[in-house]
Amino acid sequence: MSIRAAAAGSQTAEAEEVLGPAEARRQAHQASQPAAAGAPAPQAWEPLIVAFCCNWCSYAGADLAGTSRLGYPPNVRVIRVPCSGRVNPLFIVKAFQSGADGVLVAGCHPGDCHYSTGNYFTRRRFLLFRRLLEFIGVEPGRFHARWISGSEGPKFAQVMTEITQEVRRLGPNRMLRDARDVQ
Amino acid sequence: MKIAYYPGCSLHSTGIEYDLSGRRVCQDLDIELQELPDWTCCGASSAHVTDHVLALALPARNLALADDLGLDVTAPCAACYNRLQVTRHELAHDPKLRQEVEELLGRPYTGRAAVRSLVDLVASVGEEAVRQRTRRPLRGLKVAAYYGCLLVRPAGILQPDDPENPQGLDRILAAAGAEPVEWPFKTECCGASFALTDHTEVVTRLVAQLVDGAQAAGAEAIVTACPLCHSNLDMRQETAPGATPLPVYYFTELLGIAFGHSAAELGIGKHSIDGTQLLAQHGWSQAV
Amino acid sequence: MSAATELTRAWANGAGFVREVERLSGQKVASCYQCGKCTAGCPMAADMDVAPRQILRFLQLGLQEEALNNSTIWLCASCMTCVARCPREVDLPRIMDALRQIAVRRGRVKERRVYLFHRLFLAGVRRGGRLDELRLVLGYNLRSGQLFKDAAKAPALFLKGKIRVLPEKTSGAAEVQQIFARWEARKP
Amino acid sequence: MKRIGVFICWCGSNIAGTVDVEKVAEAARSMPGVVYATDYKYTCSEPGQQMIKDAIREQHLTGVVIGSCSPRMHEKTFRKTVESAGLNPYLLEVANLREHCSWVHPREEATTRKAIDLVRAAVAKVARNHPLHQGHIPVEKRALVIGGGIAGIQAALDIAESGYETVLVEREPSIGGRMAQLDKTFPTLDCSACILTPKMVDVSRHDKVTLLTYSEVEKVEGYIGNFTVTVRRKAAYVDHSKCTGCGLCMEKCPAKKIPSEFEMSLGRRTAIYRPFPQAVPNKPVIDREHCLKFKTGKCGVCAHFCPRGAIDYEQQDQRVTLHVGAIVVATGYDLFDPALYSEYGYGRYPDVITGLHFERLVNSSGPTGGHIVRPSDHKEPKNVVFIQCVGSRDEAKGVSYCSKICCMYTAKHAILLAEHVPGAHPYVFYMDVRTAGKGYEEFYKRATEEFGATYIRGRVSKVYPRGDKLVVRGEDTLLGKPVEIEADLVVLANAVVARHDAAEVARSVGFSYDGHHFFTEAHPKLAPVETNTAGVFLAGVCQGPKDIPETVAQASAAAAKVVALFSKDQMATNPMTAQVDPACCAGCMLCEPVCPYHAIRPETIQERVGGKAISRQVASVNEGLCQGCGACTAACRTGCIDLKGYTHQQILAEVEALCL
Amino acid sequence: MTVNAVTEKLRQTARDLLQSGQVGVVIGFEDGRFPGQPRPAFIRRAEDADRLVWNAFCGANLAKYVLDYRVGDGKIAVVAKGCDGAALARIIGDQQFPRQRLVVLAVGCPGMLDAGRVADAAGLPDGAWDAALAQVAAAAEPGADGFELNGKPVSRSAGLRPQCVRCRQPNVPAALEPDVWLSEPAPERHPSPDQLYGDVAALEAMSVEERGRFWEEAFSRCLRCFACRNVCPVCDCRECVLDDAQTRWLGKAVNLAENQFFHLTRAMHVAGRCVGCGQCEEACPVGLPLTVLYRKLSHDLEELFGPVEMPAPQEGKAAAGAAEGAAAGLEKAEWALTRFRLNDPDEFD
Repeated sequence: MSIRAAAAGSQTAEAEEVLGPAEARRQAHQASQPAAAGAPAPQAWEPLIVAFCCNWCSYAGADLAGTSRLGYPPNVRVIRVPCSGRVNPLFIVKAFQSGADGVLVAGCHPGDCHYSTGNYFTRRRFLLFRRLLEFIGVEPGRFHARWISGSEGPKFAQVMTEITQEVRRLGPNRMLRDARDVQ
Repeated sequence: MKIAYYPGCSLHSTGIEYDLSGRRVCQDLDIELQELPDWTCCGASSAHVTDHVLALALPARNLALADDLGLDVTAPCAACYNRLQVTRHELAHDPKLRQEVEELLGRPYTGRAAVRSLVDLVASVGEEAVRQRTRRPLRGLKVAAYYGCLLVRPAGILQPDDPENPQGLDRILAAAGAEPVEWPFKTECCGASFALTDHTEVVTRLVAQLVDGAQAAGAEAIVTACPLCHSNLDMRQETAPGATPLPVYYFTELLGIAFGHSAAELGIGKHSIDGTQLLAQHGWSQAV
Repeated sequence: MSAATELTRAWANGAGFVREVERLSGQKVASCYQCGKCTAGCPMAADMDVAPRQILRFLQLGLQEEALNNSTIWLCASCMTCVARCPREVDLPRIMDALRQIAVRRGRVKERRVYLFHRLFLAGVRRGGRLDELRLVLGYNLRSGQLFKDAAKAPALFLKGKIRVLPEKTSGAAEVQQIFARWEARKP
Repeated sequence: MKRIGVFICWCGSNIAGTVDVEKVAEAARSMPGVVYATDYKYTCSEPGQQMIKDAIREQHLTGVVIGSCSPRMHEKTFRKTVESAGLNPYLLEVANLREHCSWVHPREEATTRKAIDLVRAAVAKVARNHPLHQGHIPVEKRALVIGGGIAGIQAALDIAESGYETVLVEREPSIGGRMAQLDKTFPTLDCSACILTPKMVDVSRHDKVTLLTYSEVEKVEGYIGNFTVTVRRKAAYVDHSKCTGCGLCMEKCPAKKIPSEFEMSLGRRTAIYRPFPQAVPNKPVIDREHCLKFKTGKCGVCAHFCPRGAIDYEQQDQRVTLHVGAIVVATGYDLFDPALYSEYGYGRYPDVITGLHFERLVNSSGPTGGHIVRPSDHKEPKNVVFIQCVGSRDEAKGVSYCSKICCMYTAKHAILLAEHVPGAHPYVFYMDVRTAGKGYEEFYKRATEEFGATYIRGRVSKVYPRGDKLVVRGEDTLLGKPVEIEADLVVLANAVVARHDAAEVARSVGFSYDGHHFFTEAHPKLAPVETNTAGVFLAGVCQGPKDIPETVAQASAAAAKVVALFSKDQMATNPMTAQVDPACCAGCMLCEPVCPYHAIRPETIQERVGGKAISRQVASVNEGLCQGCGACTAACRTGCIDLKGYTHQQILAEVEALCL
Repeated sequence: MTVNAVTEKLRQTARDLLQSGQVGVVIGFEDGRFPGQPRPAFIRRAEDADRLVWNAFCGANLAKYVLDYRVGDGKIAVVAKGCDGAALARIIGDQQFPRQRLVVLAVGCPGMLDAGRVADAAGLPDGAWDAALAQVAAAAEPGADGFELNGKPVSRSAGLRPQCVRCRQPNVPAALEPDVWLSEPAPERHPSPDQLYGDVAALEAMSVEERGRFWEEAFSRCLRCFACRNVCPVCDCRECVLDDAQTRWLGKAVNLAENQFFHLTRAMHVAGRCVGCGQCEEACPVGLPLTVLYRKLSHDLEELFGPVEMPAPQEGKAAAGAAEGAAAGLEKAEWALTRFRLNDPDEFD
């Protein structure tokens, strides 16, 4: 309790030193909620979205969004993987555990996989995994899988915008998180 | 310039304004018209409906008359022009047909005389000549230049600048100061060949399409170069109660006005739909 | 009995007829690939009983009865829109002309009034060398049983000097009569 | 100790206009392992690259991170840069600060923060990079071509002409394939045999080509550059090394009434036979099933008459093992069985035939000497109805696709009919006339205008006999009326379908096929002759319906791919491949089915357990086949198979660095 | 004490197998310290065969023990109920033990009893368990629907282990083609959807927050003793990803997040592979409802991608030798997550 109080009442930089930036952000958000109205308002919480993008379609789609200057919120961080089939569900758990508020897996449209069949396995694996996450209490809006081709720059920007909005609405993720106080 | 003149039957009756205004305008542009002596009917569509050779022989006789004069020939009526030009083309390309036609005619046919429409003839004098001859530019007059079928088709024989969107008539009218509008029905059929039969409902529909199109494009009047189109558009416009019909002019009538003639001189008073009122609004009724 | 049209018989019966149409019109009916652009642009198509495209289809299959017994060939205004736009350069109005001529020859005129008009027109030309529009209209209205069609318009036309009471005279008339006579003489 | 250098590119104002590049470089300096960080206006420029090289040498860098444009843009450039400074090219990571950051976000603090995060992730990743090296695998410069139709012949000739040994395997007694059965070819009406036969002879005489006819590929093992192929040479019961092809045996053979497969059963052959007179090799084989010697033990006429003693009833199938570096699959097609359309009466009415029957009927060396006659009474047909799309474009009874060649060969048949039979009238029922090809539309036009073919748009509903005629009932949809035709002969354009055993071939060679059993190209646009198995290429209709010019073009394309492969003694492999840790791998092989390249196979390793030497199974990746997709890594529960360049550790480090 | 018929046949078979040297060991059950709690037995000598017993308390899954014999060439015999058989099939499919080295001694299983539940149902006083349970244990299949104990009728279902209530496979899978049947195959079992998934559905009916609280509460109790993994017969990897010190997937700290990572990993790894033997829950010292998680995934996999098929027995194998034929089919066993269909459902766009 004392650490939290100290963090809420001090500069964010100091809080980061003690808690790490992700946790500091989360607590800052909590502090800004009505329940903690008494505390001085620190820096507003911003959602963090981690997106695993396959090199051939979705990463290229993100590049196209860039070359087309199609803006989307800066909350999204892309990790490049050769194929969405490379993405182990444990990476997603790890991302939530490390502080991500939302996670996206993006690959080529079924049938268009650069490696022929990778995304068919992706589809099965994450259809199941999404249900598992929801079953253990992760809100449905936090984990997404999308098919974004290399020519779908606008779709990439739109999906990023939508997901950021949705996660912002849900607030900071507390499920699966490290270093959190459980009542 | 001197040229043989083939008025055709219509210009001696329902298209008399075209004859009047055409002669007047030609005179103004220093075109000397010499009417073919003893010209006879070209047979129009009734002939080619009946027989191909007969349909060629009737115009060929008139071409032969021009040959005799040693002059090219102009036909203001688009239908006559079309028959003459098509006949000349076919006879030039088919010696056997030409022989058959000569047998029917009982006179030789050389094909020397070239055929020109009146629009073409005026255009050949030049837009500049029209501009110079214009005493009162038709400034602010929005017109829909209507070519109909027979001035442009068959394109392979008549060789218009663009069979789907011709410009000759537009240019002449623009040279006289008018504002031709861009509209999509310049060469759509008005159905004139059925104007006198009992298929008038078809004709009414086709005329309505043209008039609506011209009005939608902002035109105040339709301008034609064919007596059949003219009488059809002039007589078969059905207007809703209270609406004013669109006046229909021969292009020679408007040129005549621009050149300073009076409406009466040009026969504009003979239209079914009053053509004088619009001119009067612009103050162009009287001669200058 | 089957309601279907048997095509080999149709062709056996109709091949000569098709060849005659091709000779009269100078067109090859096989050129048409039935795209329908002619019908799409035809100003009269809405009032025809079969589409202009179908006339060619009848001819391709040798169906002479269908090709002759329709209003379409009579309603063709010879506006040449179809010719201008045909991708296969088929001169459909020439084919219509040929079909009308054959229909007349066989006494199979479906649109008798249209034909009447053309006959009166040519009769007028034959008689006077030039067309007398008043006589044509009066004659047509009389013979087609619509005596007072457009009668309301006549006085105005008359007053405006558009209708001549007496037919024009031309010395070319005799020559035209000879043309008609020679033409008639060479008809089979 | 890691010594990482970070270079933040301004990209002019493209990055620097939005991201505070100095602040990013400053932040990078405090990231773990970073010993050097700077920013520069154009990192990809000559001086920019020089700066990186200098820093690598001066700072003794062990890893480089460049924050710049997308790695899809300049990763290769920068790899070369670091390599030229003596660093392994794979000790480089690119943080995408332009396409993923400065170009899509406004100039604000959050954008610079994101740029710092992206650089941090790249630093975390590069700290876990290992030097990677391209592998090299030797290439056996000999090609195998499966199928001796025009596709296989062309591919074999092209490869052989480039100087490489080629083995052409054909399962029939002669090469030539479908094209040998055709009379004329559209749209030029060249005689098919006249253009094919010289090629058949060329390929058989080529000193680089080994022709194995009457042979089938049984097994293919190995991988690109190193295939081992087992071919079964079927016993011909004729010693072809002795046989001169004089043909006396066939003349004397008493079993003469066997329906000829080549002639579509319209002609007859003997039990010792060659499929057609121009066969290559022009030597007979004995058809055991019909041979009296084999059936009854009596006869032996051929052996008796053979002047060379070439007949050998004791001959056995032989197995030949080939080592090849590349395979061209050109196994051709079958034709849809039109008997499935019971309403057309094929099989019930002898005068309902297929297009291929018509080819034989019109061919001057065919069973009728080129006279088109009805199979039933040998009368010349006048009214002939051609029905297109028999099987094609019909999901109820046939196949969903368009067979592509039928429109054109039917137009050809109409022309040939009109040419051969005076007064004949071809009628063609069609759905659409598809004439996409040079000179094709014009050819179709000739069929209608010059040769009087009547085309009727509509599918035929039924064919039934009336007297000695066949009544064909359909609708002329242009007329909008039902029509019928009393035909003398009905010719069905039956669909092109995959070989009945196509799936087996695909499985034995190891590549995929589609729902119709046509072989699947590696990419429909950009790799149309490759398969997803490296070193295996496709030519001709086995990949999908196509006509002769397309087939020949594809065959030459496949040959070009083979020749390109053979132009190097060794093949460089992609170093970013999957890798198994055999100590950890349990050998469950669940990674095997997810690999699209069949790059994972079980391998037996020796291991010491408790002082005892044991052998056990583990998964093993063939680096020559692996394309680095990483699907296997996610299928492996133990995490014992990893992807070099995108390891578990690297990705987890990136995740953690981004979420810091 | 009388010996039931199954035990009789088991002992005889074991004796024969060991005496003839066909197998080096027979894995079965022997009496434990307490009646109603038999323990796994590893019989290596023919003279020890009489230690083997079979009774209604032999619920433990024996399949995992075969993994201890991975090294070596000799055959081993295993007594197999339905769930042991399913686990063996999975182990063979994962190529962790060849079918050829197994002699499968199949027993039809009507569901195994839990000593505590039986005692409760019969109202046995604490001190009186042993004799009473010994009496129940003596019969291989005590009464179809129930038996009498302590003078009270006890219904069979009241004493069944919870995983046996849910059981759908009382006999070894046909593809395993057992070498010996020690009893008649047990009749098919068709648990109701509620018995199968009632607890799963109850959780699904909760709000996502409530579910989150439920699982957080559960996982926060986890001691990370790994007992669930260690007893799980389908956890057949040589090295567990959770022990990978180099990649460090699972952190060392025992906290909720790492506990969740542990259990989600296990859930994904047994998804569609779990045979429902319930060993994990029995082994868990803090009573985590682990099979709820696994059954949720099995259910969803089936719903999404269709039933997980067991390979069919190979045709015409009998003459050629049962083991080879069966192995050929079994070893092609695939995992729902390493296969796909083109027309799989697609909820992503």
